[in-house]
Amino acid sequence: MKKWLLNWRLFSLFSVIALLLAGCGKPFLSTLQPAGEVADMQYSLMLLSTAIMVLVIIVVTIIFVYVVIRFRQRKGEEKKIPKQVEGSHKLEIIWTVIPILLLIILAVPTVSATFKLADVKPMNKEKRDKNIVVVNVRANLYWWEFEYPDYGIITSQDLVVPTNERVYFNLKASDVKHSFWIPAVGGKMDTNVENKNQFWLEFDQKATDEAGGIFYGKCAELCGPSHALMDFKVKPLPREEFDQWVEKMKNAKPVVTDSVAKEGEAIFNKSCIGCHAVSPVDNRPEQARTAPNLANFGDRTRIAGVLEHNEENLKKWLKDPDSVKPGNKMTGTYGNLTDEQINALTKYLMSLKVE
Amino acid sequence: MHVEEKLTAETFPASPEKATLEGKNKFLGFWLFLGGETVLFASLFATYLALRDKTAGGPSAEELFKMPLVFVATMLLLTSSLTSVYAIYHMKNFDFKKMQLWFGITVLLGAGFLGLEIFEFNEYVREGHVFTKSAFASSFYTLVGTHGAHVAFGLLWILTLMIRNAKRGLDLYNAPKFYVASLYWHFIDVVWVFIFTVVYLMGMVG
Amino acid sequence: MANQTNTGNPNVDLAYRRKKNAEEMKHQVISFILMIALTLVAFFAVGYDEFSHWFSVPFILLLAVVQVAFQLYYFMHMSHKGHELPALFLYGGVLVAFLTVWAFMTVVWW
Amino acid sequence: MSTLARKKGVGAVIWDYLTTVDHKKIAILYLIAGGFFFLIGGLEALFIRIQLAKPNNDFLVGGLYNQVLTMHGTTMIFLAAMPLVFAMMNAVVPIQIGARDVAFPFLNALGFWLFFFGGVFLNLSWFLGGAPDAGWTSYASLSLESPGHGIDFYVLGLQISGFGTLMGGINFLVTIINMRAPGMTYMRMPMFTWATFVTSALILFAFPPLTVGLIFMMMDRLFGGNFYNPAGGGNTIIWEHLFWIFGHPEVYILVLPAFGIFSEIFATFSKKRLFGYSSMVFATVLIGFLGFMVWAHHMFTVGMGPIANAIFAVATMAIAVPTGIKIFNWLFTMWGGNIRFTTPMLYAVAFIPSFVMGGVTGVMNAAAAADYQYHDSYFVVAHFHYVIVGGVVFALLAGAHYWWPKMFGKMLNETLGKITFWLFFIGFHLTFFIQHFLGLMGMPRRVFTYLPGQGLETGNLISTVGAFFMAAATIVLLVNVVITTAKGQKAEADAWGDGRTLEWAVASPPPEYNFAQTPLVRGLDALWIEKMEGKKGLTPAEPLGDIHMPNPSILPFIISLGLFIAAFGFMYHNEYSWGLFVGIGGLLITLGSMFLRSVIDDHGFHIHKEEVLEAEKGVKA
Repeated sequence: MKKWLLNWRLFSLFSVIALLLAGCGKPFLSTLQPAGEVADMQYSLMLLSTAIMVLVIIVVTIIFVYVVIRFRQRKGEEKKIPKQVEGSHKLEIIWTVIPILLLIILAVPTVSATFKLADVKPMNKEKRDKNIVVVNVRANLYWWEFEYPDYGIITSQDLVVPTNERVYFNLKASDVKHSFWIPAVGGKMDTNVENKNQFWLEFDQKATDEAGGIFYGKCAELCGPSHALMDFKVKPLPREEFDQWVEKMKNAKPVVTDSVAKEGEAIFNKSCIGCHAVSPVDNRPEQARTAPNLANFGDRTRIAGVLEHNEENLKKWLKDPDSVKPGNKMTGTYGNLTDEQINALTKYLMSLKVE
Repeated sequence: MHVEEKLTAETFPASPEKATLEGKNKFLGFWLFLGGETVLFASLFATYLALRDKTAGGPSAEELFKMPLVFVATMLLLTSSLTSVYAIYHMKNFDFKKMQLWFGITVLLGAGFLGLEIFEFNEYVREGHVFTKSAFASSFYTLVGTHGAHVAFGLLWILTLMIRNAKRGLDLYNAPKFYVASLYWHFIDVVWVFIFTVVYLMGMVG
Repeated sequence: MANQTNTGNPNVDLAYRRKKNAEEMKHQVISFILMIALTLVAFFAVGYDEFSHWFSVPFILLLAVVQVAFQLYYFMHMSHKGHELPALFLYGGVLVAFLTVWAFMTVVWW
Repeated sequence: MSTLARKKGVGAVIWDYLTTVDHKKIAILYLIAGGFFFLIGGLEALFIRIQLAKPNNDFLVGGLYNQVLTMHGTTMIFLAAMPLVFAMMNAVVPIQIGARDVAFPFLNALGFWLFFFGGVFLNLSWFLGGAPDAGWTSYASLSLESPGHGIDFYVLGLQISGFGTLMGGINFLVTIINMRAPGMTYMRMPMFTWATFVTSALILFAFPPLTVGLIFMMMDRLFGGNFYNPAGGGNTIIWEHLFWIFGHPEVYILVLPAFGIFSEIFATFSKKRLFGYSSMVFATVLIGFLGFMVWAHHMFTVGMGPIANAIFAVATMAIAVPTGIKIFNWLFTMWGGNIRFTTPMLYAVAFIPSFVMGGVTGVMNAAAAADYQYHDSYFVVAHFHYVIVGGVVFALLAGAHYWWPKMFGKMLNETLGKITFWLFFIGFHLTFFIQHFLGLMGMPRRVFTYLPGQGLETGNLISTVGAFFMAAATIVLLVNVVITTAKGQKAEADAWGDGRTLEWAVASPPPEYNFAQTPLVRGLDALWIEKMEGKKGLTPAEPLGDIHMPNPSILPFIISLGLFIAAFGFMYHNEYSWGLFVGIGGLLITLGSMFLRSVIDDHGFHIHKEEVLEAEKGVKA
């Protein structure tokens, strides 16, 4: 019996220590450090449900521990036959009614929050307010495209949004199903193949600053070998800066001065331009946009969504994409490149900047 | 009562299908199976209803369906349901010959139905309504085809029973088998009632 | 045995049973005729252009349900004794079936 | 014909098991096959945890990881948990209701062989070009895109084993309805029998949608269908609905028998009758019923809209009520009892806090708006492992220890049993508790790796350590089985001394006819009543006589083999010309065997009164 208790204590101690070590996760990723209206709403629902559930656990544990200690068989009692109790209506009613009440307490805010989070009326196309930012998210095998239909610009991998206002999203996938999730900012929604989903998020300025100006986004639906590597980044900006960014994007054109980069541009225009665009204004239909838009490649924080943003990694990625992202669609679309060609391409790509 | 005992009209029980434990088990087990089949067909119906407008450029239900053909097929199958009731009626009266006769008519009517269905499918295929054409085509052929497969299986089953027992007559070993086969046949009819209503008739009114 | 022997005289019982079976058979023929009639009405309702489909679709569905009830209760004897559990499980199946169809009609909309 | 106490060669034993229709031998077959797949699934789990032990690990990368992850889930649910549940049901339920066999012994054998061949087929994918890689849920867009034959193995293998399960379900329903001994009313049935009853009903209604979903996927992948292909007007959400209309009840198909097993164990080792028996029955039925109303809570983020989400959220929460009733009833069964901490009881006791954890996170998941955060994150992984391992696996381990003496006639070693328990218990919580927090900290489900610097390292390492504890526990269990088989202590009829239900009244292992005389049941806990009245055995309901037994048959094996061959044929028919012939040939083998079964009369045989007397004497001596 003592062994039992000891193990329990050790176990709980261990889990508490583990928790302390892990903290509440990183502010740019964790749902436990909500960074916007949606995440806040979900976080408070989590707290409420956790509180109710901890209450249940405590009640069960108290009875449990008491029963297990008090009614264990003692020496010399092996033959004792306890009273055969049939049941108790009073008790049974108690533990039917109380859970029902607890669930009602949980159900009401759940339903209300569910409807609030689904309120996408303001993005209605005909009556849309001019100031409302709408982003079309298109998920592809291991990369994300963000199209701003009202501004006519496209970016990939990096989502830029204004802070402290609701941003509305159209979500869809172009190959298999994915799921769009920015844990710190709000719950996910699937990007389906055959329809468009809609929802909204709000990015809090203060929380953005605390997270270092960037949030991590994830794909949350198994989509193939590189599902784990299908990350994207979110850069929330104050409204003014966001407007400036939009202006810059509208007029952005690649400016190549360096001679090596010029070589790279030549290679790019031969082997890559068929899929990748280098201008944020890409008027091709979405079926033709089969690869990420690289207009602001030089400004990004990650290569291929996962590697640190430096030339070395870019070279590695260009040389053998499959070693970075197994199953990606770029592998085998261009011939073998010499080291020189890769150097040139790297220079060129790194020079693609908007900001 | 031993299952192979030779019985007379007098000693034959009123509910021969449930007179032995084996019979009772078969009877109940088969009804439960029909409960499961209900869900199976419901899934097929549900999918058909969700996909019936997705013709992907192929012919639509309204352009396609041959109602006179469906009407004749329906009449054949409905009648075969009645003839199998007659067969069981004669089984309960311990009249083996008449039972065989009515089951024989049932099989003929069922074969007629199946023949019409094959003819119908053939017509549709000629009009470009092939299985791989669209979601509508896939779900249509799967739903109606699954029913058709049930009819075919039912025919083989009843035929096997008739031939196997032709020489030995009725006893408590085979009576439950005949009874259960007739239940199956009625169930096929039940499913068809929904198919002609939901697929064909609703297909004509949209 | 489920022989329902009442008199102890097998011949009398047999005669009684035959009569009962014949009577039941008569009911079944009547229900068959009704089923055929319902089918005709259903085909007619669809063929007749005056009815809007808001009327004809629920109407033919209702006819189908009535017809299936005839099949179940007359042809398959579901009202007879010993059919309580079959009925329970069949209606269990019908419930799941209904839920499935309902879900596919409402939640799968694109 | 009696096979009692007869020494046989290895070949004869194998033939005996290939042809057996005896529910007790089929139980052993299920236990061995299920146990084998459990080891495979466990090994796969271990591989997953090794890969995730540190960030950017390269032990299992990309597609291969997805195959292991898919097979882990599929194997554990369909090929380990379900058959092990069936092993318990087969070993116990017919005896618990005082029957000599199940209603359809032939179908029982057929069910096993279908499951077995389906499972073997699925696992052969490892050697024939790669396993399925779209997760055990195999969502349509990904599974249609998946190259190679992995998903075809999934589709065909699960169809074959699914038929087996459906047959098992119908068989147990009929057995419980029709074969109960005199006096065994519905409200006197042991809880495990009740759980089997409701579970079987769920199987009956849940497996057809899965079958249909799989047929559609087979059509799409192998025959050019358009059910899930948006280009042809298809819709991938249909697969999700069909899968979850099956998949949610499936959870209860697994967990209700677990509840049943624990109900038996709590009562036995507290020496008390189950507290609130009628409310337990009611709760079981209610859980089964509600289990069909809530499937879409797996799809909150699909975009069904707020109305559907709200309805399914509230319906899901409602299930917590009957489950709560059960938890408290178990606690109060122990209350005032005389609790003996045997190995099965340790599992039962540990089950309560573990399962409550899984249950409450279930309610948290039901809160739709918050679930947008939990969905497809490690929080969900933690939740369902708490339910399935903390509920089902604990129950299977408990049941195996509890009924081992009944099935094999020998007691498992208690010391080793307790070591297994502690290792497994600690390992389980170590592995999965932390995963709740990993999920909340932003770790999506089914990722083969994670990057350093995202705060996920410690949690994953702890989780991996826990997995090794569970592996160690499994090894101890295997050692225990080997030692017991070699030189275990012989078990008595009432092996634990506190048996309450009918299975403890017959010899361990039971004779092939179970009861020499069908017993008369006089109340709940039939054996306990007799024991309290000081009687040695049961009150018989019939005089001693010849016992009718079904004949063994090889046909179930051949029918299943035919489908196994057919599956290969159809899978390869697009690439090889022989495919279609093999497919049709396999189907012909199956249909031919069914035809033989139909036309060859099988009246079984009788064990004569004298033989029964002889055998019973042997037991008593």
